[in-house]
Amino acid sequence: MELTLKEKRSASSSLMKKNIRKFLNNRLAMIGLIFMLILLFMCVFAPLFTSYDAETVDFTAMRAAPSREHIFGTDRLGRDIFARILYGGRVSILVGVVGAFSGSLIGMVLGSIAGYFGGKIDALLVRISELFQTFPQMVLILIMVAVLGQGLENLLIIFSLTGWMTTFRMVRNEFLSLKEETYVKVCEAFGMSKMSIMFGQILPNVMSPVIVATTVNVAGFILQEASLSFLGVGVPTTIPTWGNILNAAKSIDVVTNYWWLWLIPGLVITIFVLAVNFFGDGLRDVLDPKQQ
Amino acid sequence: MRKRSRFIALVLSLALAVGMLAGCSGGGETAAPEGTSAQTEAAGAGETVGGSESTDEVPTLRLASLAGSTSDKIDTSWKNHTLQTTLLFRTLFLADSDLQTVQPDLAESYELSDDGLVYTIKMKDGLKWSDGEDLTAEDVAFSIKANLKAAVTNGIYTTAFMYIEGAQEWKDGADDLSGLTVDGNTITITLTTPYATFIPVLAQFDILPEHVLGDVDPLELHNNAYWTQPVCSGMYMVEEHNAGNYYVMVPNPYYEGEAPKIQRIVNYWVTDMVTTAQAGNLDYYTTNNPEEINQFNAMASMEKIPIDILFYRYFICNMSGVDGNENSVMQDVRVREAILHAIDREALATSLFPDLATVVNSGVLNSDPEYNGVTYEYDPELARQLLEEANFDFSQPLRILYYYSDQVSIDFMDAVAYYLNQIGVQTEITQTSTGTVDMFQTRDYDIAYKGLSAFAVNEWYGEYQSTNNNFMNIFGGDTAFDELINQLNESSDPAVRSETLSALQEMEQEMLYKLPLYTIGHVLYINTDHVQIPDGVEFANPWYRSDIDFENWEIVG
Amino acid sequence: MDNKDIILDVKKLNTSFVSDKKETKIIKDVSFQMKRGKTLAIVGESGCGKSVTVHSIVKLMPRNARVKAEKVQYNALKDGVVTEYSLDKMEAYGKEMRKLRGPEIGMVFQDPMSSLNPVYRVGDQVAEGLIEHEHISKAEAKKRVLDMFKKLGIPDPEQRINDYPHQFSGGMKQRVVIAIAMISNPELLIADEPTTALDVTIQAQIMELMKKLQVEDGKTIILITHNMGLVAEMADEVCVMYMGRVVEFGTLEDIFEHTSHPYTRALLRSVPVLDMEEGEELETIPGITPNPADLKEGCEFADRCSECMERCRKGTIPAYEVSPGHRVRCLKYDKFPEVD
Amino acid sequence: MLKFIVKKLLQMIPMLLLISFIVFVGLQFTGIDPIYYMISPDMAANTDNIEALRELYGFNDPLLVRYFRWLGDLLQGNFGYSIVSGSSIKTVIAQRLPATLELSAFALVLSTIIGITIGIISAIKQNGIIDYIGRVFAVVGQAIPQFFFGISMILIFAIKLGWFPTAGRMSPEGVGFGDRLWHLVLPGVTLTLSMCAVLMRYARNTMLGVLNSDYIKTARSKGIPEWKVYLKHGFRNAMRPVLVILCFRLPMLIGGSVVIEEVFAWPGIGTILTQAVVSGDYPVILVTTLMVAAAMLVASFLVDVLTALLDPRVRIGE
Repeated sequence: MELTLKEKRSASSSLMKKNIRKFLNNRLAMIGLIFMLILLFMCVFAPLFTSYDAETVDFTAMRAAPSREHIFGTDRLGRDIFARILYGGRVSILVGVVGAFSGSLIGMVLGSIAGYFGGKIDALLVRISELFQTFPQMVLILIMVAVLGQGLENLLIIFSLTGWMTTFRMVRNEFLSLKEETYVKVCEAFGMSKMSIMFGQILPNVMSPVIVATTVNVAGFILQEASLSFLGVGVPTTIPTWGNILNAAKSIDVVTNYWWLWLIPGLVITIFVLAVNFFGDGLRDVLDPKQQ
Repeated sequence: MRKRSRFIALVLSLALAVGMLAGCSGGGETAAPEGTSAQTEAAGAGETVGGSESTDEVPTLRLASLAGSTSDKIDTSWKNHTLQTTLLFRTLFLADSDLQTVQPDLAESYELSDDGLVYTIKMKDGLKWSDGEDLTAEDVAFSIKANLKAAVTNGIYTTAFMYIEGAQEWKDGADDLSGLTVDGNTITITLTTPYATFIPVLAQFDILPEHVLGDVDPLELHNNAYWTQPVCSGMYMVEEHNAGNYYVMVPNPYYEGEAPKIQRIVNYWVTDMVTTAQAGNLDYYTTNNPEEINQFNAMASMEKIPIDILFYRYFICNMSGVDGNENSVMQDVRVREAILHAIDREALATSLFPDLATVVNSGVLNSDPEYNGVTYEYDPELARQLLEEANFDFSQPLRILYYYSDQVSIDFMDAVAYYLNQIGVQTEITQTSTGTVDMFQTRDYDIAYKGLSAFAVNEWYGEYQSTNNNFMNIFGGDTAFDELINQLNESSDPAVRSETLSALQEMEQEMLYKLPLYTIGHVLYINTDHVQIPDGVEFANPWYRSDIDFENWEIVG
Repeated sequence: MDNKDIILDVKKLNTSFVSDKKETKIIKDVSFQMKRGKTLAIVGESGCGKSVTVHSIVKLMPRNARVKAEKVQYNALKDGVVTEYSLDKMEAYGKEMRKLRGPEIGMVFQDPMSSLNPVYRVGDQVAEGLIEHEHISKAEAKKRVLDMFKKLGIPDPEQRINDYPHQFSGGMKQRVVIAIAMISNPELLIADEPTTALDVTIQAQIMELMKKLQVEDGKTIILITHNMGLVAEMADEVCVMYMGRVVEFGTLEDIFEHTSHPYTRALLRSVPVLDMEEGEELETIPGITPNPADLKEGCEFADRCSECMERCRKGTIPAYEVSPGHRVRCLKYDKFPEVD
Repeated sequence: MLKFIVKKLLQMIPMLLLISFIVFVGLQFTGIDPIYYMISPDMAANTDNIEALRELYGFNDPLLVRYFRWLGDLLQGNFGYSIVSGSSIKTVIAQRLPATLELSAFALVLSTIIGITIGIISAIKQNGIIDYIGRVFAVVGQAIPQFFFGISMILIFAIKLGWFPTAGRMSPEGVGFGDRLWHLVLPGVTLTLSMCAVLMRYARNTMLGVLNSDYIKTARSKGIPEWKVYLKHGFRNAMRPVLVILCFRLPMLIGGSVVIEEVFAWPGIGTILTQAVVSGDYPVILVTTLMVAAAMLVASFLVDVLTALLDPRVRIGE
């Protein structure tokens, strides 16, 4: 019995509805999503929430404790920390998102190739991905920073180069099993090009785990950016990022006497990453229940 | 049977793995026991020196160095001095705190010919190195000659020694340095042109032992293992060096001067000065870092002694190289002036470097009699106007380069970016880890933030000299300043000197190749609970050697 | 019938699974009595709750399962004395329950490939239960294992007890699993689709082996299967389940000769018969098994039933006893006495 | 078996060579002129001499020549010199490696014990209180920036409570065990906790998977006590993948503590690597990378051997 297209559609849309319902019922995931959206909204529309900007120096209010004027206090140049967190969030989140997406893209392409063609190219790619994976990530990133140099663009390149392995593995494994499926054989028999079979026919079926992995990577890269900026090899300090705001906390003086300089940005990063992780876990429950 | 073979295999592979790790880690295994044995050695050493059971009971002065990438050797003393190197190595003369007037040290006396070209220096008799070998005029000759060929050295030596007759030939491979002759314990140095600060420079120049270093290629001198346990000429010598951990200095038995009262000095390699001091392990420290100053001020036992030194912070403008490569952005002097007016230097100085920084408007300090009163007021309107007059392209970011990595410098650059932004100038700020190459070779910037710890004001102006190896790449070998600079270097007559300085100041303000910002003072901290310094000691720039009456420092409490 | 004849008495067994805070009923009011020394076959399509039923009885259930029953009683017979055990009142992994597993009730699972622990030698795995319950020495246990292996027809047992599961073929593995179940000489053997994962020829060997055990040692066997051919060959009594309910229960003859429930009939029609021609088509049951979570009231089979009536879709359908011991849960038989 | 080990070991050599070559070439392409790293801006007056030094060090030679010279030196145990400080890299590493190993081994061992124990208990008592706490901890642990956590620890336990030192590996001259342990606690615990989260999650999931498998049901059907089911049948099987992960964590012994070292001013490999990256000290980067790579290959070698040993199904290729 053939299912009509309409039936198929309604089946998939009811599945979608069911998934959405399932997601809405997941309290942690919803909390994560809400926090994520709130922070994202505040960062994107920062001027709505603060009259300060991230750069204005005010020597009359250096390192002022949180007050009504500066709700999160000011930093060493009298810049409003609340404003810096909002504007810095733009860059940090962008780094995380772009890094994770381009990493996933690389992972998908390589994974498709390895999984579809198999054989030597597969073995080689798997070997490379293993190498990348076992290398302590911080060391790997540091080496790449040494090779490519510092800077926002380079950081994005580095993140994509170090963040493709999870996706690669997933896509490859899925491809290995999916390429034996009848519909792929049929496509091959029809003489469809390999490219369109790989990316047009098989790839859409493995998107769910990829989306989940990408979400989790976004959180990971936001943390990495913060760590790198903390080490002083991340984004140039004149661009406010969450990591750069925290970088100031390196000295004992600041840790001891000016808690708002590091505690608040630290908490913001934690909350945002936590929210993304909750969201990602919720997505996983819905999209990819096999994975734990 | 199978079980046993599996077990053997497991043991084998584990052993192999451990072996690999150990092999790759470059003797990491042995390093730990080394540490412990060194400790017992240290305890033993304590016994011989102090005659007591434990090292704690020998009154010890505690110093510390940052264990950066170097923590296995004492930094070559031809770079900047530290208290440690001034105690280990001596120079021909000992400078007073003004760094200009000198008293005899290794040398007994010197004479200068009337034309100001020939120095005749007489060495003291019976000088000895810490290994008992004689310290002679030959060592002095060796040191000067080696310095001319060394790769790592403070520029003040190179600049001065290049005035010696035949210096270039010697560098180019001549058999000898013709302007330098040794006769017994007399050294004769002939200059091509007079050089006023030659003796003060000699008062900073450490003499190194020819009998140890004679065969070493001067290019690699700074890497030599000598620096882990150097043969010394100073009042102390290195007794023991536990690389990465600490080294111990004890009085040099061959030192002919007054024996110091402090019997033992330990220098720890540490990762952070503040915590070291907080833990009570630091007796002497100098800094110009406002953050550290904050922390040290909070320590009750630390006495604060401000030191006035000549340490400039300024921007250099990337004009054009000798290769003809010209940076069009900075060519108009109004652009350069606008930058000075755009930045509130006074506010920056007082906020970022409270009590430390003083704004300058040229190489001449505002407090000097030669100061001509020119100021660059904070005036964004004027700055903007100047830029517009100069047809400045506001769509292009101004590229700024800096090499300091401390937090205050980062803050400073952020503030500069903000100020320039206020007048509509976009900025692109790069922190480089390779100041030299990026500043003088790559030159991919418009202005660069730089520091200069000057021995004298001459050094500031020396940067304008057309023959300056580094700056000719930036100022295009402009010869405009040369005559005045030579005059300043050569003349020791105060009136001429003052006149020359005024003229240089004018010229500098007209050219504005360098945008002066401020000078930064230094602060010295001494743990007065533990150390007592004699009355009347005057401290000079801690990067130079001067008389601080160290013989009479004492450990108390 | 008294306790000597009835080895297992199950009354109103209900099992549900909790997931996402929602409870889904899987087994509904299952009741049956199992005669000592006989073979009971539980049949039905996959997902009908066959396995869950027996697992509920022996309490080997995942954590999110909720099992309720009016009565699950196991009557052990030893030297003519009956001991009653109320399984429903025991803790799942408590001492009492554990004492029954092995010595009284042995279990053979569906997939021999995964039923054996890959990292231990098979001999040790078989001996484990023995040592646990009888506190005998390893050497003695080994002897018993060897005897069992011989009995189950595992060739070269001295050598093979030292092998690992992966060194065995599927059929041999299943023999090992049976050995594990039988080693403590239990009276009741529960075989959960013991041959589904095996080749047809091996299937026959295994079933023959089980038949032999039953006949020679007088074991009671609960055989879970969806293979009606096997049922016909093995069973004394048959329990047909659909969507968590017993829809028909009776002797082999009742079920095969006097087939009553429309589902049983459909099921029997869908079974390949040995003399069937190649290419001859089997009848299939129309529609698909509904999702237990989406079930509406009325007869669970109503949507797929060709004889469905209006009232089939209302309330709970009771069971009617069409002849002694032959119960059918279908309104077609509502003139017969209702039983529970 | 011996053949197998030797074969695996031999396979490591080309990998190491490849990694070293890639990094070597990569670093050359940065346009780093090593000579200019040796001399700070204030000390670079003698340009002619600097040119001479460049020639002396053979920086003008072709890439391959330099690579093989470097490799040859390395094989002879000459690790070269830091171009920034001139220190012998061998000496520096000999000083720093024990510090890093001390810190990482402490954290690795502790996090392994804690992570696996909690992970396995969580799996056994799924949805129990330990599972709940463990999961919350794992999620939060993965979300807190390591350095932020470290700084908080410093503030609370070193500055406010004064129980532990704020930084460093030992008091100057203090090499006693107690003193070292006292310094090790804060960085060690911080690193442990951050390493724990992932392992805990993994151990829990693996154990859950094992507990859901049929042979656990078989084991239970034998009537053996639950603890035997968990330990003998569950743990033993869950251990295999967990051990594999543990082996793959071995490189962390060298490269896993970079950030923590920076926070606590711990004089280890991580801090020199960071410094080397910041200052472009490429010989140091090279040697450090190679060490981590070696550790990594040793790890994957161990994994191969361990898998072969622990799982009777994997037959050792003769």
